Amino acid sequence: MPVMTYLDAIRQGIWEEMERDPSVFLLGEDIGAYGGAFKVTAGMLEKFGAERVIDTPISESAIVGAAVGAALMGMRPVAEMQFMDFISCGFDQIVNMAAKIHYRWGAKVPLVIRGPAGAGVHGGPFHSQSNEMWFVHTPGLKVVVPATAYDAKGLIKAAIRDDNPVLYFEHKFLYRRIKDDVPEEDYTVAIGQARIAREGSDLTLITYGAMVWAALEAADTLAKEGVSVEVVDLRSLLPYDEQTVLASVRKTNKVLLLHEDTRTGGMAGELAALIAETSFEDLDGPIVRVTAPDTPVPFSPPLEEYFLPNAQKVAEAARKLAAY
Amino acid sequence: MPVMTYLDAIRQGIWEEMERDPSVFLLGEDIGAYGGAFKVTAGMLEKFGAERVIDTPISESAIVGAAVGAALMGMRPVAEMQFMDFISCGFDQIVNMAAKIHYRWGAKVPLVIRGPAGAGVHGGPFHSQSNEMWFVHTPGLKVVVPATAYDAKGLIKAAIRDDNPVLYFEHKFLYRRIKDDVPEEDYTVAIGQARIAREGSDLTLITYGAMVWAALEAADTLAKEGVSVEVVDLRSLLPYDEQTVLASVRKTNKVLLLHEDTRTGGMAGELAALIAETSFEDLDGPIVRVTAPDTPVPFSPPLEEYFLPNAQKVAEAARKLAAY
Amino acid sequence: MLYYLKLTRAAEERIERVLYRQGKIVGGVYVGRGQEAIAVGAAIQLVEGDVVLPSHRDFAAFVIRGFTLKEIFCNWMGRANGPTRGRDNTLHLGDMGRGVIPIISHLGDTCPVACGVAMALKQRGEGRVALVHFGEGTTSRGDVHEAMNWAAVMKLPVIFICNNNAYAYSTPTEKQYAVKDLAVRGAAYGMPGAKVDGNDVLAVYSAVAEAIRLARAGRGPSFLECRTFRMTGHSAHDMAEYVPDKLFAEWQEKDPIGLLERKLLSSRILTRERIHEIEKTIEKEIDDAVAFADSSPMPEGPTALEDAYCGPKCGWEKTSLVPSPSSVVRNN
Amino acid sequence: MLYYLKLTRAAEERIERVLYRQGKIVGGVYVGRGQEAIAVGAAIQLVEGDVVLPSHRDFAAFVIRGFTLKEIFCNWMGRANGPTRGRDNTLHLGDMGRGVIPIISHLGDTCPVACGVAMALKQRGEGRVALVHFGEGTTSRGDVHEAMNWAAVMKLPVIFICNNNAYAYSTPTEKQYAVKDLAVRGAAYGMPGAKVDGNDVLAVYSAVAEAIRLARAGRGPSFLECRTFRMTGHSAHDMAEYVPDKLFAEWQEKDPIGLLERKLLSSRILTRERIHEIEKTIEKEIDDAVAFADSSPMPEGPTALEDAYCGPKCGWEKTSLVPSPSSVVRNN
Ligand SMILES: Cc1ncc(C[n+]2csc(CCOP(=O)(O)OP(=O)(O)O)c2C)c(N)n1
Ligand SMILES: Cc1ncc(C[n+]2csc(CCOP(=O)(O)OP(=O)(O)O)c2C)c(N)n1
Ligand SMILES: [Mg+2]
Ligand SMILES: [Mg+2]
Repeated sequence: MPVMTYLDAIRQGIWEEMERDPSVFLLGEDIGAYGGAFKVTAGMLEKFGAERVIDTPISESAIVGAAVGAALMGMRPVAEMQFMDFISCGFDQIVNMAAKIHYRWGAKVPLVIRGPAGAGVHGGPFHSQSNEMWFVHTPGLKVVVPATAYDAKGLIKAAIRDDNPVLYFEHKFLYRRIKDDVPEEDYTVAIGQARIAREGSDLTLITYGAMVWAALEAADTLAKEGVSVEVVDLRSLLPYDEQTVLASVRKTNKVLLLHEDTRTGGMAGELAALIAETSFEDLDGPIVRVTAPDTPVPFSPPLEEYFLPNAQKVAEAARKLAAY
Repeated sequence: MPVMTYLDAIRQGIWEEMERDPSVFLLGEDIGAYGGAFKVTAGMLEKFGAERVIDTPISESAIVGAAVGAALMGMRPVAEMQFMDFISCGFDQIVNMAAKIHYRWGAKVPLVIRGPAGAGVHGGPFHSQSNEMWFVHTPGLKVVVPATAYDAKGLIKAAIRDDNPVLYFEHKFLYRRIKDDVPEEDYTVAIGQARIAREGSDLTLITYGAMVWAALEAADTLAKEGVSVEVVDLRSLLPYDEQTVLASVRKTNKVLLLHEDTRTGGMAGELAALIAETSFEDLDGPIVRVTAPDTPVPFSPPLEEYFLPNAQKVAEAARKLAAY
Repeated sequence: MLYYLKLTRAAEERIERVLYRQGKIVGGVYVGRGQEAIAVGAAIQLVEGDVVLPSHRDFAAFVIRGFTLKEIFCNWMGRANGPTRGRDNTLHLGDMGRGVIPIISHLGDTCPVACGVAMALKQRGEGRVALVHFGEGTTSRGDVHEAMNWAAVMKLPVIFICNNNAYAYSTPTEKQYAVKDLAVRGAAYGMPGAKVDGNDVLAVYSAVAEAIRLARAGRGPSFLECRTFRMTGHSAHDMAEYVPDKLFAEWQEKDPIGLLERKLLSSRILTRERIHEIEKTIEKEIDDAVAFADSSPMPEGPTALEDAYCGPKCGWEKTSLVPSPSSVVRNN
Repeated sequence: MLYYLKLTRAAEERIERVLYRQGKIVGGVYVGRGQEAIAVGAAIQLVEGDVVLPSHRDFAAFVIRGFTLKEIFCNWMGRANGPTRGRDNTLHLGDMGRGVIPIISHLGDTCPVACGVAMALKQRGEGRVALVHFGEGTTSRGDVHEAMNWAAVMKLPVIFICNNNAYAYSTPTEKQYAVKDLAVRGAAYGMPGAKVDGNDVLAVYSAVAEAIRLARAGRGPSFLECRTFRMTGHSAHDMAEYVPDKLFAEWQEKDPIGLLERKLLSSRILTRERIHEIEKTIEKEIDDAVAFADSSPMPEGPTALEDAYCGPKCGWEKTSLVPSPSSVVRNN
């Protein structure tokens, strides 16, 4: 199996879907001749032509709205946000137009909104956000957050084939830092299915996105200390995989929830509620959260480092919980 | 003490702040001559003049942005969203401009965004939303949700005097349905402080907004059955009152979380995480959620009724939990 | 066209002044009294494959595109067999088979959607167009701007029709924009912009015809400002006390139905008798539809949980009223 | 003015071509090479009490309004004593005492903010103005539209300046808008709109002067489209291969600094020697500021937790570099 970067996996996934299905097309700012700010769409204009790789004005609301219109017409638009931070400018079209059409009058709205999210590259408060929760809290949307190249490709394909609006969060820190095996044959990763990234028996660490790597590193550290950590990579946040989460909790009886996103109202809360409601008897300790604090993402490297969770912080929390 | 509707209490609170502080002014659609879609600002144009009660074009993003600009200049704008549903059109200015300025360069942004939210009046998917969580998940904002006339007045005054951007969610179902004692003298209700709406010892029911009334009704029912329910009215969602919540949990050892908002990613998750993390030892049963399901708010009365939590549904869940 | 004008007037009168007061319609009620000519003059020239995105006051667009009165009344009355199964209210009715995309309440949001529709239409190359209506108050929203600019840049077959009825809720035009004619906005985006007498259905017809001709020929979007007047409150609970009586009186003279009637009578295309017949047919159609809707079941509570997503459990095939996808376009 | 032009050029050269490559500036780097005349010609005529909202390429606006080079370099380099305490990057520097509101990355968002500033200024009635810059690509955002319309309706003292540098990242103007001159947008909102040679600092000066005169006189907003060219990539990592070499060559001829230098020399206002002196002073100022910033401490991690809210625990008084609130406006 070829080894491939996270970025190339996304790119290849889109490419193959474009080849497979003529109703798939791309729209976004600077995605054509320039190939996108991070070059995810590099070469696509040349390959698929200006009718299917469409550079747009700086109009995020129109990007989403137009994607909805095209989707209603039977197309499968894949819209890029140059940075996921700018999704707030197209927010209304996503949560009110795209998310609710099927419920209201039954039309399909198959579209994907994708782009780079997350911190770790000193992008400052406006190029580093983790904005997934606004959408996880909006019924009618699906939200996916791949952590590996394999999942990046499998999920972009699943997202493009899905008949609902899907938000696809790429983590810009992983783009060129992560490489793994990506099969040559066509495959998808089902939306809504988590992955056990590492098996363990003492404690379950549930996370997603770039933090999967911090979790795995922490699990390594703890393994050396004799603590066996199971790492669950959610992969999809909406819908999320309750079964896999609860099965792991039943197995380890202790839960640590981790995300890069800020704390209050974050995904960890949702998971805590699920677990505390349905697996109360299985718990042998408090449900612990490790998250970013409740501030914007600061720019300067020492601040950003302090702000972000990492393997050390996770290991420390896990150690305490394991000893509970 | 005069008895007053929830709506009049808001109106009086704004009125008094306008009288007290010349830097307070209002902006929004149809708030002047018309007095606002729900008449919250009725009479204000006549009293305070067109310089301080400003009808705007239909431009929610500019309403918020202009409020930020005026706030930076030392004013205290109070912006109305005709329905809180339309806040999605001004979303970007709230979460990126207003919320982050103080953190980024230290300037004060004292502004209030207020308007009618919530369901129960057959408004359909676009006039019934509970959109508080998008903002609860945005550091830099404050979010308040009064349930009584007393709190409505006290919180609007506190919001106007606060030096941060505050989102003030009025529940349109309560506007003319709720009446209670409102002191004549000046008072505020501190942002971030919950209220014990009813004392009890067997079970804690935590909620906010219109659901406080469903909770109280359910508590009445259960009292007759010998179950003593403590009802915590959060009043503020960001920051929220961890102390009061945890003290009540320590006392009753059982928790039921209730909100009108949809389930996944809702406030109940945040509370569950807090409690499961810090009060694990105090819990004698699962943390139970009663919420709206994960769909848009449907229009037709039987659908809306099915969608919304109510006293019966709460009582049923509480009964089970009490028996756990 | 007179048929559609009168049908709109009568049906909306039933909704606003009868059913609403009887409590049979709950929630918001918005009608297009006085401005019916715009939707009629525009929608009537659309052909199969064209798509219309009406505003909240463009009742006729739905009927012309083939929505039956039964469907429409069932929806207004929140019935299980309405096109939204009771999930959404008013004229929030859509059906891609009949080329109708309904508004959401968030004003202006359909303008970018129209652009996306037009992108697909343009790619197909069959000369089809998208036609989107919005109020003059709505032009203040950023989405309208993004869409008009976008359509001009991409030379899309979109016709932007501003139903300028002089008020946005209580807000008069001078608090909404600072130009005399919104029509000038066309030039600011690089598309034709024209001011049209929105009460004259024939004037609307020919202005839209020209815009459609350009669009079908691949010459891009147009903007039409149709001047009219909202001859009622913003919604059924609004008495419109902020509108000077004088204005109502003035515009009453220019009523689009009266205007067309006088033309048809004086040119002897129709007789008074024939008009009365039309009126009677209409009353009958409305009576039937209302009776049908009134005896239709309300939705079952648990159906509220269905269909948030499109998937195998999707319940839309259960909706009984939706006819086969071909659009039924009646002309008159 | 030559001083500010040259200072901008030299300081940004240091940032883009030295410090960035040395890894002393991390994250995004945007400069205004070739378009310095706009910020200089505009900001230089503001007086105390006016407020400027620069774009990401208006370096000079900050210096003219009294930000020191030390503050600016400290911020670029993420130092604890910069005006954002390391929280935000690039030119995201603000200080109400000096009448500067910085952009956020979300393009166009400062336009509505400028309207709010102008509402406050208008209420005070002291004839002060707000001046907001944005790129031509930014005009496609809904917020710019909402703001321009709003300012026109309320007759606010706002000057909208579009820095039209022919590209928005890789996107040329013909993919951004479909008109020849964006200046026509003024008329679409009911405000004066003018096209200005953005490379001629004197032309900018007089066009802005006229707009300011109108605004101070209570005659509302203006829109100026200043034509220029981005003589570099979009940001430091962008090689701008999508820009034809020919265009760079063409615009090199029209370089704003060369243009002003030639004028000043031929009219004998300045000598070559004097210009060299200015250049030397500037190099020295920049060297000092960079040295200062380089030896300034990085922020302590835990300070990341402070100041999300304004309250008793607010830490801003600790920032050492911010001078007393009066604005230091140097003219040349
Ligand atoms: C984004 C948004 N803001 C506010 C409203 C509330 N609202 C509903 S209709 C209306 C007036 C619309 O005026 P106009 O566009 O002129 O259309 P008209 O009703 O006159 O046909 C307003 C303010 C809304 N629906 N959406
Ligand atoms: C809302 C939004 N969308 C996209 C971006 C990404 N972006 C940053 S600068 C830029 C180009 C801006 O072009 P223009 O307005 O012409 O300004 P210039 O950079 O040319 O000065 C883009 C697309 C952004 N910052 N904000
Ligand atoms: Mg109107
Ligand atoms: Mg540009």
